[in-house]
This record gives sequence, C-alpha cells and structure tokens, in this order.
Amino acid sequence: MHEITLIQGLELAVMAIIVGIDFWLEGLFLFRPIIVCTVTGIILGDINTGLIAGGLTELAFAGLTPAGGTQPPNPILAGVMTTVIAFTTGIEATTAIGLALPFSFLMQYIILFYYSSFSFFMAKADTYAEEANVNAFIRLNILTTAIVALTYGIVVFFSTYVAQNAMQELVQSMPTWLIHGFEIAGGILPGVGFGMLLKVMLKMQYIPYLIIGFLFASFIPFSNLLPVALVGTALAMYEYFRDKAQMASQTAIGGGGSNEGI
Amino acid sequence: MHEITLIQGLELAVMAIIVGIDFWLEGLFLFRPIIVCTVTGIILGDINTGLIAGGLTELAFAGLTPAGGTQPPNPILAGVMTTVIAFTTGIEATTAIGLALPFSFLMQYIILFYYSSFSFFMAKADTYAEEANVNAFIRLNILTTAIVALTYGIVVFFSTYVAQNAMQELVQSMPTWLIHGFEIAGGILPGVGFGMLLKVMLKMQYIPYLIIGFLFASFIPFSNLLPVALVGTALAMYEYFRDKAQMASQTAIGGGGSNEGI
Amino acid sequence: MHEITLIQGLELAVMAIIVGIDFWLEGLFLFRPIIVCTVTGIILGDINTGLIAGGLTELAFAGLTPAGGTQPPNPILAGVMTTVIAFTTGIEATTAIGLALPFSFLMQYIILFYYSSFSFFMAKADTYAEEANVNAFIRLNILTTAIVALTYGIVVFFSTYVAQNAMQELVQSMPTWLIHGFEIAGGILPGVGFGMLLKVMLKMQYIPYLIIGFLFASFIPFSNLLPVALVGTALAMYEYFRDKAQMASQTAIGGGGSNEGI
Amino acid sequence: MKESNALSAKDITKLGLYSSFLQASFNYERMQAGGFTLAMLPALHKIFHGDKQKIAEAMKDNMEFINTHPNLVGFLMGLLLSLEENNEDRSLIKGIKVALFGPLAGIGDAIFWFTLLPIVAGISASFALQGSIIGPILFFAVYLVVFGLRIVWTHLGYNLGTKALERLKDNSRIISKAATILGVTVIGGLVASYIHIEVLSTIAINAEHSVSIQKDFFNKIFPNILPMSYALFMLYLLKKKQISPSILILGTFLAAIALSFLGVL
Amino acid sequence: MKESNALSAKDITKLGLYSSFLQASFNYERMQAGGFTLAMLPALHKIFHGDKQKIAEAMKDNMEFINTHPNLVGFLMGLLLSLEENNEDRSLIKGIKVALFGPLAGIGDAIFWFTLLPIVAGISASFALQGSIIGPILFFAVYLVVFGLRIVWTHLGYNLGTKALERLKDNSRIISKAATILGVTVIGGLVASYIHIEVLSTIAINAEHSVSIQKDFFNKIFPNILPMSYALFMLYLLKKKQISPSILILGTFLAAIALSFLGVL
Amino acid sequence: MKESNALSAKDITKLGLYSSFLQASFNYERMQAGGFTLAMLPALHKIFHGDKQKIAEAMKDNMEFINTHPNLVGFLMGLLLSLEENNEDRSLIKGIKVALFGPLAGIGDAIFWFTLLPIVAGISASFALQGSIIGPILFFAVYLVVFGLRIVWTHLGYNLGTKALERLKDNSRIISKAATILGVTVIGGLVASYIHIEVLSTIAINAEHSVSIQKDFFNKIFPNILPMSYALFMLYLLKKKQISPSILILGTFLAAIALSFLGVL
Ligand SMILES: OC[C@H]1O[C@H](O)[C@@H](O)[C@@H](O)[C@@H]1O
Ligand SMILES: OC[C@H]1O[C@H](O)[C@@H](O)[C@@H](O)[C@@H]1O
Ligand SMILES: OC[C@H]1O[C@H](O)[C@@H](O)[C@@H](O)[C@@H]1O
Repeated sequence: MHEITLIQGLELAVMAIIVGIDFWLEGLFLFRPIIVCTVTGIILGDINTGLIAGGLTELAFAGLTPAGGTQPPNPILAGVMTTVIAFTTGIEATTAIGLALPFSFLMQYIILFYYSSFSFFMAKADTYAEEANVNAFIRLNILTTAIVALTYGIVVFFSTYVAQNAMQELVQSMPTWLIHGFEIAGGILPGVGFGMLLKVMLKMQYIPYLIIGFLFASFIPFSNLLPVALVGTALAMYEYFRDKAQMASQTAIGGGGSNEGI
Repeated sequence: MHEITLIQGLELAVMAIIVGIDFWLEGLFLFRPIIVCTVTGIILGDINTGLIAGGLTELAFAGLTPAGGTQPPNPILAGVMTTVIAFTTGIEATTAIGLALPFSFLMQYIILFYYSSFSFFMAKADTYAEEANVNAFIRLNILTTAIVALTYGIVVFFSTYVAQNAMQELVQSMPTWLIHGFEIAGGILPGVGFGMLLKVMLKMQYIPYLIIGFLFASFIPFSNLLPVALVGTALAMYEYFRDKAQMASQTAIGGGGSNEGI
Repeated sequence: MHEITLIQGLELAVMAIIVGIDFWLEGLFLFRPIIVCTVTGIILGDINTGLIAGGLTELAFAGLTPAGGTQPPNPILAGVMTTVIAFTTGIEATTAIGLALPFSFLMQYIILFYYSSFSFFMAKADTYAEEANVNAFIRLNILTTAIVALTYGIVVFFSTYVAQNAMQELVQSMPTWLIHGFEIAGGILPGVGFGMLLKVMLKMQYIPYLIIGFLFASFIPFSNLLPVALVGTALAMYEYFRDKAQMASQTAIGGGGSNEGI
Repeated sequence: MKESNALSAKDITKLGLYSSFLQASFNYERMQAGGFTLAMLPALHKIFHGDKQKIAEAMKDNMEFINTHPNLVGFLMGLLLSLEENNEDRSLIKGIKVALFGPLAGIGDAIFWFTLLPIVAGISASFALQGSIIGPILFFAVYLVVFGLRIVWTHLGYNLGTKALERLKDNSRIISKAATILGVTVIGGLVASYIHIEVLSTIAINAEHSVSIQKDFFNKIFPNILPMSYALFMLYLLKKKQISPSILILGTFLAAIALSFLGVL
Repeated sequence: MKESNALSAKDITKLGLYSSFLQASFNYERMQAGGFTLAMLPALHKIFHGDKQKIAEAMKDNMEFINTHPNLVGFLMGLLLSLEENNEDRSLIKGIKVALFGPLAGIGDAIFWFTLLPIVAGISASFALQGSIIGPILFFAVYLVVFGLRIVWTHLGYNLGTKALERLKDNSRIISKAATILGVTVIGGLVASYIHIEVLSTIAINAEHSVSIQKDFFNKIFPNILPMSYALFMLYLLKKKQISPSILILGTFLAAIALSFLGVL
Repeated sequence: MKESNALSAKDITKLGLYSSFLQASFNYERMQAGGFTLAMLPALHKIFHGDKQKIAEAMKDNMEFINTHPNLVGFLMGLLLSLEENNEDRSLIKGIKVALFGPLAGIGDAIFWFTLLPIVAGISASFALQGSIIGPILFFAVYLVVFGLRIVWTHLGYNLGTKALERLKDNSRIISKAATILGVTVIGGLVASYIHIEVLSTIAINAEHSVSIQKDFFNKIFPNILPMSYALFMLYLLKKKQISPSILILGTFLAAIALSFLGVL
C-alpha cells in the first residue's frame, strides 16, 4: 500500500505527454508497455514492480496493433495503470493488468474520437495547400499532435494521482471472482486484435499459412516467436521466387506468342 | 470366467442384425467397434470391459476401411468377439483382440462372398428397370440387405453363445507365445490396410505428402491425428489454390494467344 | 602413457598407404575416421580407444567434404592422430581431436600442393593421348597415385612413431586453456566446411530450404539426420514434380501458340 | 431457375435420406448401382408423373456401374435430378454422373474414411479406455451429425444444378487432387501411429552390455521405420506382385505368430 | 541519373527524419495525408525554388488519402521526390503514390507490427520478468535501430528513382503477397501463444475419478483449440456480422467476468 | 538397339570398376580428366579395334576438363561409350559429356556427400561411441554396397544410351535443382547439429542472480543461433570477400584458442 505524491503525479503526466506524442507518431516505440512501465516504476521509486509489470503487459499487448489504421486498447494507459495499481494496492501485476484494462479502453476511445474529429481539420488543410500556406499548414499539424499529447497528460494525471484513493477502495471492495475476471479478460482480449488482423489479411488462399503458424507454435516449444517468423519467411520467400519464375516464364510465352503474331 | 446365457446370446444376435444393416449401408457407423463393444458390454452386464475393448479395437481397426469397395477384416465381429472373449475367459482385452481376429476374418470372407454372388441379382434388376417395375426393384434391394443382416445374426449367435465353451477350452489350452502372436498380429495388421489405401492413392507425385505426414506423426507428440489432418489440409489447400491460379493464368494466356492470332 | 613400437609405427604407415590410395580415389571410404581410428586402435592393441576416437572424429568431420574439388582438413591424419594421441598421452579423445587438427591441416595442404603441381603432368598426358600411347598413359596415372600413397605413409610414420615423445612432452607442457582451445576449434571448424558448401549451392531461391532444414534440426530431437534428409527429399520431389508439370503445360501452350500461328 | 419445379424441398430432404440405401445391393459387378437407382426412384416417379417409359429409361441409366462415397452421394443425386427436371439430354446426364462419381469418391474417402474416422476414433477411444461412456457417446454424436449432413449435401447438389456444373467439371480434377493430398498425408500419420511393431531381440555387443535391436538400432536409424517399411512392403506386394489382400492378411497373421514363437516380436 | 539534382544527400536524410511526422494529423478522412504532405514540404520547396504555384499543386496532390507504414513511408517519399525533381507529369506521380502506398503498408505491417514487435517483445519481456533492466534497454535499442533505418529507406527510394519503378510495380503484387504470407503465418503463431483460455470446470465421469474439461477434453482434441476458435469467432463477427471491434472488446470483457463468476474460467 | 555391339556386358562391368580410377591424376587444371580417360581406355580400344587414329581422337576429347561425382561417373561413361559404339559425331559426344558432368556432380554430391555420409556417420558413430565394433562394420558395409552400385549405374548409362538422352537433357535442369534442394535442406540440418559453440560467460544482472549469456540470451533468442551465424559469416567471407578457406580455417583455429584463453568459450 503506497501513496503517489503530487510530484510523482506530475512526473507521470510529463512522461505521458512524451510517450503520448511518440504513440501518435509511432516513432521510437517508447509508448510500448515495457518502456512505459519501467519509467513509471522509476518515477514511483519501485523499478522492480515496473519491470515485472512491463514484461507482463508487453506480452499481453504485443498482439494488439493499430495496423490498418485500427485502434486497439491503449498500451500507454495499460502500462501506466498496471504499474500504478500494483504499486499502490500491492496486488500482483497479473491481476493489475486486468484492472488497468478499463483505463486502456477509455484512452482507446478518446483516440478513436480524435481520429474522427480531426477529419474536420482537413478542409482547412486543403485551403492552406491551395494557398501553399506552409506555416499555417505546419501549425495545423502541431496543433493536432499537441491536443493528443495534452490529453495523455491530463488523463494520466487524473487516473494516477487524483483517483488513487478511490482506486484503492475499489480494489479492496472487489470480490475475487471479479478481479479474476479482469485477469481472464486480459488473457482473451488479444483474440479480438487477431480477429481484426485476420479480417484485413486472411483471404482463403492464405489459410494454409495460418494453420502452419498455429500448428508450429502449438507443438514446438520455443521461448519466442522467432522460429515461427523463420518458417513464415521461408514460405514467403518460396512463394515469392515461384511467382517470380512464373511471371518470367509467362511473359516469355506471351512474348513468344506475340512474335508469332507478327 | 463368466457364462453367456441364451437370452444374452439372442440379444447379441439382435444387435448384430441391427449394426449389420448399418454396416452394409454405412449409415450411422454403429458398426464400429467402439459402439459394438459398448453395447455388447451392456448386454453382458459388464459395460467396463465393453468400453476398454471398444477403445482398443476401435484404435486397431480405425485404419482398416472399405474405401474403394475393398473389404477389410470385419469390425463388428472383431468388436463383439473381443468383448465376449475378454468377458468369458477373463483375459486382457489386448489379448482378446488377437483371438477375435479369426472371427473378424471369417465374416470378412462371407461379405466378400456376397459382394461377388449378389452380382447375379443385377440381371433381374435390369429387367425390373426396363419394366419400370418399381416394387419388385425395391423388394430386390430389401432381399439382399436382409440376407446380410440375417447372416450377421446367425454368425454372432453361434460365435458367442454356442461356441463359448469350446472357446474357453481353446484359450486355456493355448500356449502364451501363440496368444502373444495373436496380439502382435493385431498390431501389424493395419499395415495391410494402409498398403491397400496407398495402392489406390499413392502416385509418385504424392510421396512427399506421405513422408510429411509420417514424419510429423513420428516426431511430434499428440493425442490424436487432428494435427496431421491440419497439416494435410494446409497442404491440400495450398496446392488447390496454386492449381486454380495456374488454370486461370493459362486460360488467360491461351485466350491472349488466340486473340493475337486474329 | 603408452609407447608406440617401431613395428606398430610401420604397420600404421602401411595402413596409411592403403587408406591413402582409397582417399585419393574416393573408393571404399576406408579413409573416413571411423575406419581409420578403428584400425589404428587394433594396431595399437587398444581397439576401444580406437572406437571412441573413431566415433568422435567421424562426427566432427562428417561435414567436411571435398565436394566441388575443394580440400577439407584431412580425415586420415585426424583419425590416426586422434587415436594415437589419446593412446600415447592418455588424454580424453575429445581433447585429442583438437590436438590432432594441426596434423590434419598439414596433410590438407600437402594434398592441395599435389592438386596444383600435378597439373604439370597434363601436358605429358596430352602427348600420350595424341600418340594413343596407352601404356605410358597408364603409368602416368599410377605414378601420381603412388606419390600420394607414399606421402601418406611417410607423414603418418613420422607423426606417430618418430614424433611421439616430442608429442607427449608438448601435451604435458600445454596449459589447459590451450588444450580446451583445440577442442573448441574442433567444434567450430565444420562451420568453414558448410560455408564452402553454401557458397557452391546457396542461391537466393534456396534459402527457404536452408531455413527449414535448420529449424527442423534445431527443434526436433533425433539421433541422426535421416529425418532432415526425408524432409529434404519430400521438398525436392515436390518441386521436381511441380516443375515437370509446368514444363509439360508450357510446351503444351507453346505448341498451341505455334499452331495458332499457322 | 428451373422451368418446372416438380420437386419440393421436402422431396429433396427425402432423397437425402433415401441416399442411405446406396449400398443396399452392393456387388462387384455394378457396385452401388442398385441402391443408387432405388434412392432415385421416388423423385424420378414424381418428375415423370409416373410415365413408365421415361422412368424405365432413367432406371436403366442409373443401373450402370457406379461407386462413390455414401456420405456425399446425395450431392450427386440432387445434381442429377435437377438435370432430369430440366429434362436435359439423357446422355448428358449419364456423362455427368460418370464424370463426377469418381472424384466424389476420392474426396469422400479422403475426408470421411482416412481423416475423420481415425481422428474421432482416437479421441473417443481415449475416453473409452479410461472407462468413460463419454467415448462412445461422443463418437455416436459426431456420426449422427455426419449423417444429417447428407440432407445438406443433397439440397446443395440440387440447388447448384446446371449452374455449378461447368465449374465443377473444371475443378473436379484439382479438387480430388487436393483430397488425395489430404488423404495421403493422413495415411502417412496413420502408418506411424496405428501400426505397432516392437522387436524384442537383443545382441550382446561385448562382455558387459548388449544392445536392444529396437531401441539401439531401429529407433536410432528412424523411429517407426518398421511400420513404414511393412506398409510399403505390403504396397509392393499388392501393386507389383498383384497378391490378394486376403493372402497378405493371412501371411501377416502367420508371420506374427511365428515371430512371436521365435521371440523376435 | 537526374537532370537537375536540386536535393542534396543531406536533404534526403532530413526527409527521412521528417517522415516521422506522417501521422501528425491522422484522421479517418485522409488518414496520413496531412503528415505526409508536411514531411514533403521542405524538399518540395527546394525543388520548386519556392514557386508558390507549383508547391500548391504538389501539396494538393499530397493531401489526398494515404495510409501506409510509418517505418517505410520514407522510401515512398524519396521515390516520389526523385520524380518531382525530373518534373514528371503530376498524374504519373500521383498514380505511383496510389499504386505503392498499399503494398508498402502490407509489407511494413507484416514485418514490423506482426513479426518484429512480438519477437522483440517476447525476448525483452523474458528479461524484464526476471527483474532485469536488460529487457527494456534491449527493446529500446532495437527500435532505435529501426528508427534509424527510416533514413536508409528514404535514400534507397530516392536513388532507385524512376529506374526501379517498373520492377517495383511488377513485383509489388507478389512482394505484398509474400509479406502477407509472413504476416499470416506469424499471426497463426500469435494466436497459439498470446491468447490464454483455460477452462477450470470438470465432469465426474464415474464414482472414483472425474475428467478436467481442459486437460482431458480440449487438450486431447487439440491444444490451443479454444484460442484459435475464439480468434476465428471474432473474425466471423467482424467480417460476416460487421460488428464493431469496440463491442467485441466489451463483450469479451463481460463474458470473461461472467465466466469467472460461474467458475468456468 | 545398337548396330555393332562391340562391348559385352562383361566389358561394361569392368568399366564400372575402372571408373574408380577417376581421380587417379586429379589436379586443378583438368580435375578428373586423366583418370576419366584411363577408365575409358580398354573399352575404347575394343570399340575401335585398336585403330590408333580413332583412339587418339577419343583420348584427346576425354582429356578435356571434367569434374563430376566418382560414385556416378560410371553412368556418364556408359552413356558416352554407347554413343562411341554408334560412332556418333565426336563433337556431339563431347557436347553431351560437357552437358552432363555438372548436373551429375550436383546430384552425386547432394546425395552421397551431404546426405548419405552424415547419416551413416551419425548412426555408426553412435555405436562406436558405445565401444561397439558394429559401428565401423556397419559403415563399411554401407559403402561396400555404394561401391557395388557403380557397376549398376554404368550398365544403366550404357543401356539407356541415346534413347534416354533427350529426356536426360530436358530434365537435368530440374533434377539438379531437386538435388540442390535436398542438399541445402540437409546442410541446414548439419549446421544445427555439427557446429558446436557454447558461450561460457555470464553477466551479473543484479545483486542476487546473474544470467548466462548462452542459456538466458542466445538460447532464448534462438537455439543454434551462433552456429548458423558462424556458417553464414564464413559464407560471407568466402563469397563476398573472396577469402581462401585455408585462411578461414586458420582464423577459426586461432579465434577458438584466443576465446578459450579469455574464457568466453
Ligand atoms: O496499415 C498501415 C498503417 O495504418 C495506420 O496508419 C497505422 O496503424 C500504421 O502503423 C500502419 O502501418
Ligand atoms: O471408395 C468409394 C466407396 O467404395 C465403396 O463403395 C465403399 O467402401 C464406400 O465407403 C467408399 O466410399
Ligand atoms: O563436386 C564434384 C566432385 O568434386 C571432386 O572431384 C571430388 O570432391 C568429388 O568427390 C566431387 O563429387
């Protein structure tokens, strides 16, 4: 049972602003839980909790990507809150992940809101473009980014410093089955993410590869996905060279055909 | 050491008739050992022996299929007799399977005999067809099925009720090496079945798939063949889509060629 | 700590001449360590050391092949000296392999020297050919082979009988890290051999197969490479039949095309 | 889609059930011809409004040799009936039947005999062996569903009708190729897991210890090398030497007993 | 290779860095258009020597919808600028942009999102979980390199320029196919290792012992059958039923809690 | 099939044995030319009934550069002699020789060097390591058979003769491609099982416990990552940097000793 001081709250907010910008631009991947949690841990003066929380949250969220312009549960809030909850309430990180999810969702929806509402800026952007008004155009982009950054700062400050006592009471009042439920949710959630990926990528003809990757990972014990990635690479390269050869041979034939035509 | 009562003998005969029809029509697969043995067990009032015998016999016979109109050792007799022998003589089911084989062969040959002799009915069937004599045609089909069904009833009644004492003495008089020999035969026999399947299916170009299935099952531990089937599915789908694409592209080229011809 | 008698030294030399010829002609593969070591062991009257050394050295050298006319560290010297060093100095065979390496290199370079210098005989061979001087031509080939054979005899006699005491002192004076270093070298060396093979064989399009073979051997436990070879066979056959089918279909199209041309 | 829809959905469902009589008079001359015709009768009767002439013709065609997979034959029946309804040319109908029953058999056997059966058998047997009734129940449940699907296939075949025909004929080659791939792969697995050969003999390699031929030799060379070798040996005898299965079964049997007597197996 | 090399290597390096603003004004109408244009501005300005007219045109083109992978977009930018330098026809330039951003997204996502991230995450997390700071440091190091590569891609794209174009357009189809293969394979692995569903319930099969649904049933049928089923179920709902992800997340959440309450999970 | 069968089956058998002299005067200028010619001599002598002129011509042709696989060369020799018998045009014969020795080398190396050897070595070594003489005996037996096969290949080549030629030339491309596939796959396996690198160093990650670089780092990233990296590194140096194998062997050797001294390996 620890307290978060005002200073710490502000420090967390500042961190949130920085990694928030990184999240928005997908730049240095500072927005991934393993980084966020560690820094949070450092700020709270309990790096070990930060590392454990980071490891767990990173694994749970590695499958939840924004590919295709989709928006998954937010990794920053998940990271911050998992660490903070574990730190303040003293519960296990595995459990904390579950309890951090609602915050993760909240931020996800805020981002989604911006994704939509920022569309309104496009009209302005077009006019600036027509006038080749470079400076205004730059300002506009800074503005949007700033809005996101600030939002992160505020949300994190409130979720951590302001809400901490409420949080503690909440957790203590929670029945175990509910807490366990949160944990479980954390374990199943990536399924939604994968469903979204598959929706984008899985044409009938790629099903074999899904099966192979799945079988491989189900039956061969390894400590990370590199082997599966290697299998995928092998298959991808095989197919690439096959297709390439075929293209070649076909143009050859095609060419032959046209020559005969002459 | 148990006795089979006359009633039980008759009940077994009735069961044999029912599953016999199912065997002939390959309808509900009640003719598979796992079902036959269980029911036999229930009739003999020793369901547990029935279940064990069913599990073992089913596994031993899962590879012996009639695909292609071939006729493997008979699953019904194998099922009934494995259970009955285990029940009456009190020996292990594993051993009983071996001792049930001769009965399984006997019935196999009877069915093969019918496969040939029923050819004679075809002349009749043709005439009925010409006359569009529907009822006679139906009767003919019922007749053939009835013959098979009855045969099952009789064979099973004799092998179980009538022959039981002889059976017991036989088993007791058997040297262990002979009994063990029967067990072994049970373990090797599926090889013949697979040989038959391969004769039908294995063209040179499919050897790679045989190898892969074999390797997979040899080196990756699993409790049933589903994974191998998944691999097979993946490979089959891959090949299917490849061929399909090729067909498409070729007709395309073909078309192109002819257009150029014009 | 054993002595090698003069007789044994000569016997070893004789053996070296025989297997040396076999090495040169790549005939009966008597030149492989597993044979050489065993025979050496027999000659030294310590067959067990011979067998152990043979097993280890064979495994270490199985990847070092002369394919493509290249010349790997010499298997005969490696075999003889591993056994001899283990026998005379009483150290472990695993360590002896390392210490045998320098001899193996020495012989490798001698052979490389012959590979180059024998080129000078070719001029002679040409003249004999023009004159169809069969006998001279035969003598020439016998000569070259004899040179190699003799060299083996001499090198082995010196390395074993003559150098044995020096050898013993050397080994005793060696610091463990140096001996260990030799062992390690033995373990890494095949890497060079494989690099050479890959240089010959590895076009971009074959990388997938390298990956698959590597993955398979890394994750599936087996006692020899047969399974990997089976995988390779499956893949090779698959590709072979695919290409064959494609060749067929294309000639078909090609033919069709030309007909249209008419 | 059809001019005269003589057949109602109910008729097709019935057809699916009747299709189970496929093998009622199975024999080596015509294989499933008798049962096949039998199952078609009611529908044919309805289509031709009892016109004896036409029914006779249809029956004669159906009485020709056919051997396909019972679980899928309904698909073929439905398809053919949709053609009969459009009273397509008899020879066309016959041609399509001949063209399709083979591939259908290949697909059906690969899926139902070589794949589904061993899998369901494996799973439910593992329950039964623990003395749990779940085993047979599970098995029964699965095959009840499979049986029910016959009706689905039949409707499918009937509705696809002529439309799908072209595509079907084009694809049947590559479809049954795919089915064979599945089948062969699974058989490879079956060989490894359903044939059991364990050599008991050992050789004394030297004074102290001896090697077990199975563990130290065969398993070292390749696990399951004996099962695969035996299956391939059978294949060889069946294909190259034309030896009948019955003889091979008998031979296997005697060999097993002999080797047991000699203590080899 | 170019008539007028307005841009220096340094400009291209800058461009690579600016490319990080790609998503600065990300939104669902134009996706990355705003940031894309922003990143191109300095270079465009230089190429057109501040000619407002031309810059406006270029900006308008760039403001059209685009969505590609941030780590690789530099490649596209470099390529397009080399075209602008040769003042190729505007519509050509636009066409190429439209033709390439999709495949580039596919490749980038497959490599960076679906493959690199889970792998690096897996490795570094395994350190972090031991309480070792090596974890996050390793992670950071890797992504620092990835970031640095943006500059490389950009130079690459610029130098390839028109030359490579033909080849690129031909290959882009089969390249992104290959990328998809990699992606889908890895996702198959992700499903097996990142979704965790463990059924706790057991059934008493008879007096003495009871079977655990997870161990004795699901695991026997197929390990990870539940994770895969769930992922496919989600796919089904998303694709066929058009249900929004948010709802599925919420549903998953509530289901988890409910099943926890019932003691099933 | 041939006009004048100068050669008896016995001659071909002899030829098969003589083919073992292939490398009798191996050298870097002509590789196996000398031995190749030597092995052909007796048969040529017989075909040309000692006509010095013709023999000289044949010998000259045979003395041209050739490098193929000793175990299979008999096949080529048999083939060529069947052509000589039909006294085909010299240049044709030479052309065929040049066309075939390469693919034959590829096939032979893939099968005999990269596949058969490591397998037989592995199996028989595992016996020898138990101190069992079965090891070397088994090894010898296998290679005795392989040697015997030379005679078979030779007869095969001779009998196929011109007939098979066309097919051979068409297929040689895809055959040696297949052989390469086999070879490369096995080499992948060899790298994983025949190169041994084990890092001993450890890093203290915090007060209480330290991580072993090998177990906790490399093995976590990928087992055998070091062996593969090393093999690829060698490949790089050989191919891109043209460094000679001897230098790499020496380098490896010194590196190993140095790293042993430093306690890294
Ligand atoms: O899918 C292309 C692209 O979509 C969005 O723009 C973001 O999620 C990127 O990370 C992704 O690469
Ligand atoms: O092979 C087609 C067909 O052959 C026979 O009719 C029976 O064994 C069927 O079960 C099988 O499907
Ligand atoms: O590569 C062809 C050939 O090259 C050399 O001649 C020898 O190493 C042979 O063993 C090898 O087969």
